[in-house]
Amino acid sequence: MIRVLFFASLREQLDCAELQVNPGECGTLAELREQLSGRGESWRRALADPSLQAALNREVASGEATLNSGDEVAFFPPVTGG
Amino acid sequence: MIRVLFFASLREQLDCAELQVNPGECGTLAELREQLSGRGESWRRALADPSLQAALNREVASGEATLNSGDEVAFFPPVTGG
Amino acid sequence: MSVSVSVQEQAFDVGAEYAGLRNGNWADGATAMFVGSVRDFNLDSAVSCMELEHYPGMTERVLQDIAEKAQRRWALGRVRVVHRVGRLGAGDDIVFVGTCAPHRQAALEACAFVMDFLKTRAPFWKKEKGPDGERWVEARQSDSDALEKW
Amino acid sequence: MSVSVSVQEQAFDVGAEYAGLRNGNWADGATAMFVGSVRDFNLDSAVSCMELEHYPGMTERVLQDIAEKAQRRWALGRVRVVHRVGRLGAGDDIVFVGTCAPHRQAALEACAFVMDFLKTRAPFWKKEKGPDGERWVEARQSDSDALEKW
Repeated sequence: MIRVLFFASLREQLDCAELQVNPGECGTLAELREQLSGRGESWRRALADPSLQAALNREVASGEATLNSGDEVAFFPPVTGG
Repeated sequence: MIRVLFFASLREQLDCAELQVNPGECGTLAELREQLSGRGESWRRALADPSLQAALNREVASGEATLNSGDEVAFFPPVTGG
Repeated sequence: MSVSVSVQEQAFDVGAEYAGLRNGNWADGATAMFVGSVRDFNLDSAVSCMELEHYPGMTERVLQDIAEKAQRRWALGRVRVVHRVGRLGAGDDIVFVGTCAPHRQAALEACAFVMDFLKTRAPFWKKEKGPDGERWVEARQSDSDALEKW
Repeated sequence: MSVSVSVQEQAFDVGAEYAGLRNGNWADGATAMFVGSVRDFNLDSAVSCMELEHYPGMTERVLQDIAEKAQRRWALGRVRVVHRVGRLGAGDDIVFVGTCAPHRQAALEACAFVMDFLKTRAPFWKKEKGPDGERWVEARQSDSDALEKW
Protein backbone atom coordinates (compact mmCIF):
# COMPACT_ATOMS: atom_id res chain seq x y z
CA MET A 1 0.00 0.00 0.00
CA ILE A 2 0.94 3.64 -0.40
CA ARG A 3 0.37 6.02 2.47
CA VAL A 4 -0.94 9.44 1.39
CA LEU A 5 -0.84 12.45 3.74
CA PHE A 6 -2.49 15.87 3.48
CA PHE A 7 -1.45 18.92 5.47
CA ALA A 8 -2.72 22.29 6.62
CA SER A 9 -5.46 24.01 4.55
CA LEU A 10 -5.52 21.10 2.10
CA ARG A 11 -6.21 18.66 4.93
CA GLU A 12 -9.10 20.87 6.06
CA GLN A 13 -10.54 21.24 2.57
CA LEU A 14 -10.49 17.47 2.09
CA ASP A 15 -11.40 16.76 5.69
CA CYS A 16 -8.80 14.03 5.43
CA ALA A 17 -5.34 13.80 6.98
CA GLU A 18 -4.31 10.44 5.63
CA LEU A 19 -5.43 7.54 3.47
CA GLN A 20 -4.02 4.38 1.91
CA VAL A 21 -4.09 3.61 -1.78
CA ASN A 22 -3.26 0.48 -3.69
CA PRO A 23 -0.07 0.95 -5.70
CA GLY A 24 -1.63 -0.97 -8.58
CA GLU A 25 -4.05 1.91 -9.11
CA CYS A 26 -1.43 4.60 -9.80
CA GLY A 27 1.97 4.56 -11.47
CA THR A 28 3.17 8.10 -10.86
CA LEU A 29 2.55 10.96 -8.48
CA ALA A 30 0.56 12.79 -11.19
CA GLU A 31 -1.62 9.73 -11.75
CA LEU A 32 -2.22 9.40 -8.02
CA ARG A 33 -3.26 13.04 -7.90
CA GLU A 34 -5.68 12.55 -10.77
CA GLN A 35 -7.11 9.44 -9.18
CA LEU A 36 -7.63 11.29 -5.89
CA SER A 37 -9.40 14.11 -7.77
CA GLY A 38 -12.05 11.58 -8.72
CA ARG A 39 -13.10 11.11 -5.10
CA GLY A 40 -15.57 13.99 -5.24
CA GLU A 41 -16.05 17.67 -5.95
CA SER A 42 -14.07 18.96 -2.94
CA TRP A 43 -11.16 16.70 -3.93
CA ARG A 44 -11.27 17.81 -7.55
CA ARG A 45 -11.31 21.46 -6.59
CA ALA A 46 -8.62 21.25 -3.88
CA LEU A 47 -6.20 19.15 -5.92
CA ALA A 48 -6.57 21.39 -8.98
CA ASP A 49 -4.67 24.16 -7.14
CA PRO A 50 -1.44 24.60 -9.13
CA SER A 51 0.44 25.91 -6.07
CA LEU A 52 0.09 22.56 -4.25
CA GLN A 53 3.34 20.76 -3.59
CA ALA A 54 4.00 17.06 -3.29
CA ALA A 55 6.62 15.00 -1.49
CA LEU A 56 7.59 11.38 -2.03
CA ASN A 57 9.17 9.69 0.95
CA ARG A 58 9.66 13.07 2.60
CA GLU A 59 11.43 14.73 -0.28
CA VAL A 60 9.84 17.21 -2.66
CA ALA A 61 8.93 15.34 -5.84
CA SER A 62 7.48 16.12 -9.26
CA GLY A 63 4.53 14.52 -11.02
CA GLU A 64 6.66 12.05 -12.95
CA ALA A 65 7.94 10.33 -9.79
CA THR A 66 7.09 6.63 -9.84
CA LEU A 67 5.28 5.15 -6.85
CA ASN A 68 5.89 1.81 -5.21
CA SER A 69 4.32 -0.10 -2.38
CA GLY A 70 5.52 1.19 0.97
CA ASP A 71 5.99 4.75 -0.32
CA GLU A 72 4.81 7.75 1.66
CA VAL A 73 3.31 10.53 -0.42
CA ALA A 74 2.27 13.94 0.88
CA PHE A 75 0.38 16.84 -0.66
CA PHE A 76 0.46 20.28 0.92
CA PRO A 77 0.08 24.00 0.22
CA PRO A 78 3.10 26.34 -0.02
CA VAL A 79 4.93 26.42 3.30
CA THR A 80 4.66 29.36 5.71
CA GLY A 81 7.03 28.63 8.62
CA GLY A 82 9.81 30.72 10.07
CA MET B 1 44.64 75.49 24.57
CA ILE B 2 44.04 72.51 22.32
CA ARG B 3 44.08 69.05 23.79
CA VAL B 4 45.82 66.46 21.61
CA LEU B 5 45.35 62.72 22.20
CA PHE B 6 47.21 59.73 20.80
CA PHE B 7 45.93 56.16 20.82
CA ALA B 8 47.10 52.56 20.55
CA SER B 9 50.32 51.84 18.64
CA LEU B 10 50.79 55.55 17.91
CA ARG B 11 50.65 56.36 21.62
CA GLU B 12 53.31 53.71 22.25
CA GLN B 13 55.55 54.92 19.42
CA LEU B 14 55.39 58.48 20.74
CA ASP B 15 55.40 57.39 24.36
CA CYS B 16 52.77 60.10 24.80
CA ALA B 17 49.05 59.77 25.42
CA GLU B 18 48.15 63.43 25.58
CA LEU B 19 49.58 66.93 25.31
CA GLN B 20 48.38 70.51 25.10
CA VAL B 21 49.28 72.93 22.33
CA ASN B 22 48.72 76.61 21.93
CA PRO B 23 46.14 77.30 19.25
CA GLY B 24 48.20 80.23 18.03
CA GLU B 25 50.83 77.80 16.81
CA CYS B 26 48.61 75.88 14.39
CA GLY B 27 45.72 76.89 12.17
CA THR B 28 44.63 73.55 10.78
CA LEU B 29 44.83 69.89 11.64
CA ALA B 30 47.49 69.39 8.94
CA GLU B 31 49.56 72.23 10.38
CA LEU B 32 49.27 70.77 13.87
CA ARG B 33 50.45 67.42 12.56
CA GLU B 34 53.44 69.04 10.89
CA GLN B 35 54.27 70.97 14.01
CA LEU B 36 54.13 67.79 16.10
CA SER B 37 56.45 66.07 13.60
CA GLY B 38 59.11 68.58 14.59
CA ARG B 39 59.25 67.27 18.14
CA GLY B 40 61.83 64.63 17.26
CA GLU B 41 62.69 61.68 15.08
CA SER B 42 60.15 59.28 16.59
CA TRP B 43 57.42 61.91 16.10
CA ARG B 44 58.46 62.60 12.54
CA ARG B 45 58.45 58.90 11.67
CA ALA B 46 55.21 57.99 13.45
CA LEU B 47 53.21 60.94 12.11
CA ALA B 48 54.41 60.34 8.53
CA ASP B 49 52.32 57.15 8.38
CA PRO B 50 49.68 57.87 5.72
CA SER B 51 47.21 55.42 7.29
CA LEU B 52 46.93 57.53 10.47
CA GLN B 53 43.51 59.00 11.12
CA ALA B 54 42.58 62.17 12.92
CA ALA B 55 39.50 63.30 14.80
CA LEU B 56 38.45 66.80 15.79
CA ASN B 57 36.11 67.01 18.75
CA ARG B 58 35.45 63.28 18.47
CA GLU B 59 34.51 63.25 14.82
CA VAL B 60 36.78 62.08 12.02
CA ALA B 61 38.29 65.15 10.37
CA SER B 62 40.54 65.95 7.43
CA GLY B 63 43.72 68.00 7.35
CA GLU B 64 41.96 71.21 6.34
CA ALA B 65 39.88 71.35 9.52
CA THR B 66 40.51 74.60 11.40
CA LEU B 67 41.47 74.41 15.07
CA ASN B 68 40.27 76.63 17.88
CA SER B 69 41.01 76.94 21.55
CA GLY B 70 39.14 74.29 23.53
CA ASP B 71 39.20 71.79 20.70
CA GLU B 72 40.06 68.15 21.27
CA VAL B 73 42.18 66.58 18.55
CA ALA B 74 43.09 62.90 18.34
CA PHE B 75 45.47 60.93 16.14
CA PHE B 76 45.23 57.17 15.86
CA PRO B 77 45.97 54.18 13.64
CA PRO B 78 43.23 52.41 11.64
CA VAL B 79 40.69 50.91 14.01
CA THR B 80 40.54 47.18 14.77
CA GLY B 81 37.56 46.63 17.03
CA GLY B 82 34.62 44.29 16.66
CA MET C 1 31.55 21.31 11.66
CA SER C 2 28.31 20.21 13.22
CA VAL C 3 24.65 20.72 12.51
CA SER C 4 21.95 20.47 15.14
CA VAL C 5 18.24 20.70 14.37
CA SER C 6 15.24 20.62 16.72
CA VAL C 7 11.52 20.78 16.00
CA GLN C 8 9.77 21.18 19.32
CA GLU C 9 6.67 22.40 21.11
CA GLN C 10 8.47 23.95 24.04
CA ALA C 11 9.99 27.42 24.05
CA PHE C 12 13.70 27.82 23.40
CA ASP C 13 16.14 29.97 25.33
CA VAL C 14 18.29 32.25 23.17
CA GLY C 15 20.99 32.54 25.83
CA ALA C 16 21.21 28.75 26.11
CA GLU C 17 21.27 28.33 22.34
CA TYR C 18 24.09 30.87 22.11
CA ALA C 19 26.00 29.06 24.86
CA GLY C 20 25.61 25.81 22.91
CA LEU C 21 27.07 27.38 19.79
CA ARG C 22 30.03 28.79 21.70
CA ASN C 23 30.79 26.09 24.25
CA GLY C 24 34.41 25.02 23.71
CA ASN C 25 34.35 26.67 20.29
CA TRP C 26 37.34 28.99 20.18
CA ALA C 27 38.04 28.71 16.48
CA ASP C 28 34.93 30.62 15.37
CA GLY C 29 35.16 34.30 16.21
CA ALA C 30 31.80 35.12 14.65
CA THR C 31 28.29 34.03 15.61
CA ALA C 32 25.19 35.22 13.76
CA MET C 33 21.71 34.52 15.04
CA PHE C 34 18.22 35.12 13.84
CA VAL C 35 15.02 34.78 15.85
CA GLY C 36 11.55 35.00 14.34
CA SER C 37 8.67 35.82 16.69
CA VAL C 38 4.89 36.00 16.43
CA ARG C 39 3.85 39.56 15.70
CA ASP C 40 0.70 40.93 17.28
CA PHE C 41 -0.68 41.85 13.90
CA ASN C 42 -0.14 40.58 10.40
CA LEU C 43 -1.52 42.17 7.27
CA ASP C 44 -3.53 44.59 9.43
CA SER C 45 -5.63 42.08 11.31
CA ALA C 46 -4.89 41.44 14.95
CA VAL C 47 -3.36 38.08 15.78
CA SER C 48 -3.84 36.77 19.28
CA CYS C 49 -2.41 33.31 18.73
CA MET C 50 -1.17 30.93 16.13
CA GLU C 51 -1.11 27.20 15.47
CA LEU C 52 1.96 25.82 13.75
CA GLU C 53 1.55 22.54 11.89
CA HIS C 54 4.39 20.61 10.30
CA TYR C 55 5.22 17.35 8.54
CA PRO C 56 7.03 15.27 11.14
CA GLY C 57 9.95 13.42 9.68
CA MET C 58 10.20 15.56 6.57
CA THR C 59 10.66 18.79 8.50
CA GLU C 60 13.77 17.64 10.34
CA ARG C 61 15.27 16.26 7.14
CA VAL C 62 14.70 19.49 5.21
CA LEU C 63 16.19 21.64 8.00
CA GLN C 64 19.22 19.35 8.18
CA ASP C 65 19.65 19.55 4.39
CA ILE C 66 19.46 23.35 4.41
CA ALA C 67 22.03 23.61 7.21
CA GLU C 68 24.38 21.21 5.41
CA LYS C 69 23.99 23.14 2.19
CA ALA C 70 25.04 26.29 4.06
CA GLN C 71 28.04 24.47 5.49
CA ARG C 72 29.19 23.43 2.03
CA ARG C 73 28.86 26.98 0.76
CA TRP C 74 30.56 28.90 3.58
CA ALA C 75 33.37 28.07 5.98
CA LEU C 76 31.09 27.42 8.94
CA GLY C 77 31.60 25.85 12.31
CA ARG C 78 28.38 24.99 14.09
CA VAL C 79 24.89 25.51 12.74
CA ARG C 80 21.83 25.30 14.96
CA VAL C 81 18.18 25.44 13.88
CA VAL C 82 15.24 25.31 16.30
CA HIS C 83 11.64 25.64 15.14
CA ARG C 84 8.60 25.47 17.36
CA VAL C 85 5.30 23.81 16.45
CA GLY C 86 1.90 23.76 18.11
CA ARG C 87 0.20 26.70 19.77
CA LEU C 88 2.05 30.02 20.01
CA GLY C 89 0.94 33.36 21.42
CA ALA C 90 1.70 36.90 20.24
CA GLY C 91 5.31 37.73 21.06
CA ASP C 92 6.37 34.09 21.35
CA ASP C 93 9.53 33.03 19.57
CA ILE C 94 9.01 30.70 16.60
CA VAL C 95 12.40 30.02 15.07
CA PHE C 96 16.08 30.28 15.99
CA VAL C 97 18.92 30.02 13.50
CA GLY C 98 22.51 30.32 14.71
CA THR C 99 25.68 30.03 12.65
CA CYS C 100 29.32 30.16 13.74
CA ALA C 101 32.27 30.88 11.48
CA PRO C 102 35.79 32.24 11.64
CA HIS C 103 34.59 35.37 9.80
CA ARG C 104 31.52 37.52 10.23
CA GLN C 105 30.40 37.69 6.59
CA ALA C 106 30.21 33.90 6.40
CA ALA C 107 28.23 33.67 9.64
CA LEU C 108 25.79 36.44 8.68
CA GLU C 109 25.25 35.32 5.09
CA ALA C 110 24.78 31.69 6.10
CA CYS C 111 22.23 32.74 8.73
CA ALA C 112 20.24 34.68 6.11
CA PHE C 113 20.58 31.76 3.66
CA VAL C 114 19.21 29.23 6.15
CA MET C 115 16.26 31.49 6.97
CA ASP C 116 15.46 32.12 3.30
CA PHE C 117 15.39 28.40 2.51
CA LEU C 118 13.57 27.51 5.70
CA LYS C 119 10.84 29.99 4.77
CA THR C 120 10.25 28.40 1.38
CA ARG C 121 11.26 24.74 1.78
CA ALA C 122 10.60 23.53 5.32
CA PRO C 123 7.10 22.03 5.67
CA PHE C 124 5.57 24.27 8.31
CA TRP C 125 2.19 25.94 8.04
CA LYS C 126 0.83 28.74 10.19
CA LYS C 127 -2.78 29.27 11.10
CA GLU C 128 -3.47 32.61 12.74
CA LYS C 129 -6.28 33.10 15.20
CA GLY C 130 -7.62 36.50 16.13
CA PRO C 131 -10.85 38.31 16.90
CA ASP C 132 -11.77 38.03 13.19
CA GLY C 133 -11.58 34.24 13.32
CA GLU C 134 -8.86 31.97 12.03
CA ARG C 135 -7.07 31.67 8.73
CA TRP C 136 -4.12 29.96 7.15
CA VAL C 137 -1.25 32.30 6.44
CA GLU C 138 -0.59 32.60 2.72
CA ALA C 139 2.87 32.08 1.30
CA ARG C 140 4.47 35.34 0.20
CA GLN C 141 6.02 35.92 -3.19
CA SER C 142 8.76 37.96 -1.50
CA ASP C 143 9.92 34.79 0.26
CA SER C 144 10.31 32.94 -3.03
CA ASP C 145 12.01 35.97 -4.56
CA ALA C 146 14.48 36.02 -1.68
CA LEU C 147 15.98 32.75 -2.95
CA GLU C 148 17.15 34.35 -6.14
CA LYS C 149 20.16 35.95 -4.51
CA TRP C 150 21.58 32.55 -3.54
CA MET D 1 12.60 53.14 17.24
CA SER D 2 15.30 53.19 19.83
CA VAL D 3 19.06 52.88 19.86
CA SER D 4 21.04 51.71 22.86
CA VAL D 5 24.84 51.65 22.98
CA SER D 6 27.18 50.45 25.73
CA VAL D 7 30.96 50.42 25.92
CA GLN D 8 31.90 48.42 28.98
CA GLU D 9 34.58 46.32 30.67
CA GLN D 10 32.21 43.70 32.03
CA ALA D 11 30.96 40.73 30.06
CA PHE D 12 27.53 40.90 28.45
CA ASP D 13 24.83 38.23 28.51
CA VAL D 14 23.40 37.36 25.10
CA GLY D 15 20.18 36.03 26.61
CA ALA D 16 19.65 39.25 28.55
CA GLU D 17 20.47 41.38 25.50
CA TYR D 18 17.95 39.41 23.46
CA ALA D 19 15.34 39.85 26.21
CA GLY D 20 15.98 43.59 26.15
CA LEU D 21 15.39 43.75 22.40
CA ARG D 22 12.14 41.79 22.67
CA ASN D 23 10.65 43.04 25.94
CA GLY D 24 7.20 44.44 25.11
CA ASN D 25 8.18 44.58 21.44
CA TRP D 26 5.45 42.73 19.55
CA ALA D 27 5.61 44.75 16.37
CA ASP D 28 9.00 43.41 15.26
CA GLY D 29 8.80 39.78 14.22
CA ALA D 30 12.48 39.58 13.30
CA THR D 31 15.59 39.89 15.45
CA ALA D 32 19.09 39.51 14.06
CA MET D 33 22.13 39.33 16.31
CA PHE D 34 25.85 39.14 15.83
CA VAL D 35 28.45 38.33 18.46
CA GLY D 36 32.19 38.62 17.89
CA SER D 37 34.47 36.64 20.20
CA VAL D 38 38.22 36.38 20.78
CA ARG D 39 39.61 33.51 18.75
CA ASP D 40 42.37 31.37 20.20
CA PHE D 41 44.57 32.02 17.22
CA ASN D 42 44.82 34.80 14.69
CA LEU D 43 46.98 34.72 11.60
CA ASP D 44 48.56 31.49 12.82
CA SER D 45 50.00 32.71 16.07
CA ALA D 46 48.39 31.66 19.31
CA VAL D 47 46.49 34.33 21.22
CA SER D 48 46.03 33.84 24.92
CA CYS D 49 44.58 37.23 25.71
CA MET D 50 43.86 40.63 24.31
CA GLU D 51 43.73 44.23 25.46
CA LEU D 52 41.08 46.43 23.92
CA GLU D 53 41.72 50.17 23.94
CA HIS D 54 39.21 52.78 22.81
CA TYR D 55 38.65 56.52 22.61
CA PRO D 56 36.16 57.28 25.39
CA GLY D 57 33.55 59.76 24.28
CA MET D 58 34.18 59.31 20.58
CA THR D 59 33.46 55.58 20.62
CA GLU D 60 29.93 55.94 22.00
CA ARG D 61 29.16 58.74 19.56
CA VAL D 62 30.36 56.74 16.55
CA LEU D 63 28.39 53.65 17.58
CA GLN D 64 25.27 55.76 18.07
CA ASP D 65 25.76 57.36 14.65
CA ILE D 66 26.16 53.98 12.94
CA ALA D 67 23.03 52.62 14.60
CA GLU D 68 21.03 55.71 13.63
CA LYS D 69 22.30 55.48 10.07
CA ALA D 70 21.01 51.89 9.96
CA GLN D 71 17.64 53.01 11.32
CA ARG D 72 17.32 55.61 8.57
CA ARG D 73 18.13 53.04 5.92
CA TRP D 74 15.93 50.14 7.03
CA ALA D 75 12.58 49.92 8.81
CA LEU D 76 14.06 48.99 12.18
CA GLY D 77 12.68 48.84 15.66
CA ARG D 78 15.32 48.58 18.34
CA VAL D 79 19.07 48.55 17.78
CA ARG D 80 21.50 47.51 20.50
CA VAL D 81 25.30 47.66 20.37
CA VAL D 82 27.56 46.49 23.19
CA HIS D 83 31.34 46.53 22.90
CA ARG D 84 33.78 45.47 25.57
CA VAL D 85 37.08 47.15 26.36
CA GLY D 86 39.98 46.22 28.61
CA ARG D 87 41.42 42.76 29.05
CA LEU D 88 39.77 39.81 27.30
CA GLY D 89 40.72 36.14 27.21
CA ALA D 90 40.45 33.61 24.37
CA GLY D 91 36.81 32.70 23.83
CA ASP D 92 35.49 35.85 25.51
CA ASP D 93 32.78 37.81 23.74
CA ILE D 94 33.85 41.22 22.41
CA VAL D 95 30.90 42.74 20.62
CA PHE D 96 27.12 42.30 20.42
CA VAL D 97 24.94 43.85 17.74
CA GLY D 98 21.20 43.25 17.79
CA THR D 99 18.58 44.64 15.40
CA CYS D 100 14.80 44.24 15.41
CA ALA D 101 12.52 44.82 12.45
CA PRO D 102 9.17 43.75 11.11
CA HIS D 103 10.94 41.78 8.38
CA ARG D 104 13.93 39.49 8.47
CA GLN D 105 15.89 40.96 5.57
CA ALA D 106 15.91 44.40 7.20
CA ALA D 107 17.05 42.98 10.54
CA LEU D 108 19.80 40.83 9.01
CA GLU D 109 21.10 43.45 6.60
CA ALA D 110 21.10 46.17 9.26
CA CYS D 111 23.01 43.87 11.62
CA ALA D 112 25.67 43.25 8.95
CA PHE D 113 25.76 46.98 8.14
CA VAL D 114 26.34 47.98 11.77
CA MET D 115 29.14 45.43 12.11
CA ASP D 116 30.82 46.53 8.88
CA PHE D 117 30.86 50.17 9.94
CA LEU D 118 31.81 49.36 13.52
CA LYS D 119 34.84 47.44 12.21
CA THR D 120 36.11 50.39 10.18
CA ARG D 121 34.82 53.48 11.99
CA ALA D 122 34.55 52.88 15.73
CA PRO D 123 37.77 53.83 17.56
CA PHE D 124 38.76 50.53 19.14
CA TRP D 125 42.22 48.98 18.92
CA LYS D 126 43.17 45.43 19.78
CA LYS D 127 46.50 44.32 21.16
CA GLU D 128 46.98 40.57 21.18
CA LYS D 129 49.15 38.84 23.72
CA GLY D 130 50.44 35.32 23.25
CA PRO D 131 53.50 33.17 23.84
CA ASP D 132 55.28 35.08 21.01
CA GLY D 133 54.82 38.41 22.82
CA GLU D 134 52.34 41.15 22.15
CA ARG D 135 51.38 43.06 19.04
CA TRP D 136 48.78 45.47 17.80
CA VAL D 137 46.30 43.90 15.43
CA GLU D 138 46.55 45.38 11.95
CA ALA D 139 43.50 46.71 10.17
CA ARG D 140 42.40 44.45 7.33
CA GLN D 141 41.75 45.59 3.80
CA SER D 142 38.81 43.17 3.65
CA ASP D 143 37.07 45.23 6.35
CA SER D 144 37.37 48.41 4.30
CA ASP D 145 36.26 46.54 1.19
CA ALA D 146 33.18 45.31 3.04
CA LEU D 147 31.84 48.88 3.13
CA GLU D 148 31.55 49.01 -0.63
CA LYS D 149 28.34 47.03 -0.69
CA TRP D 150 26.56 49.68 1.41
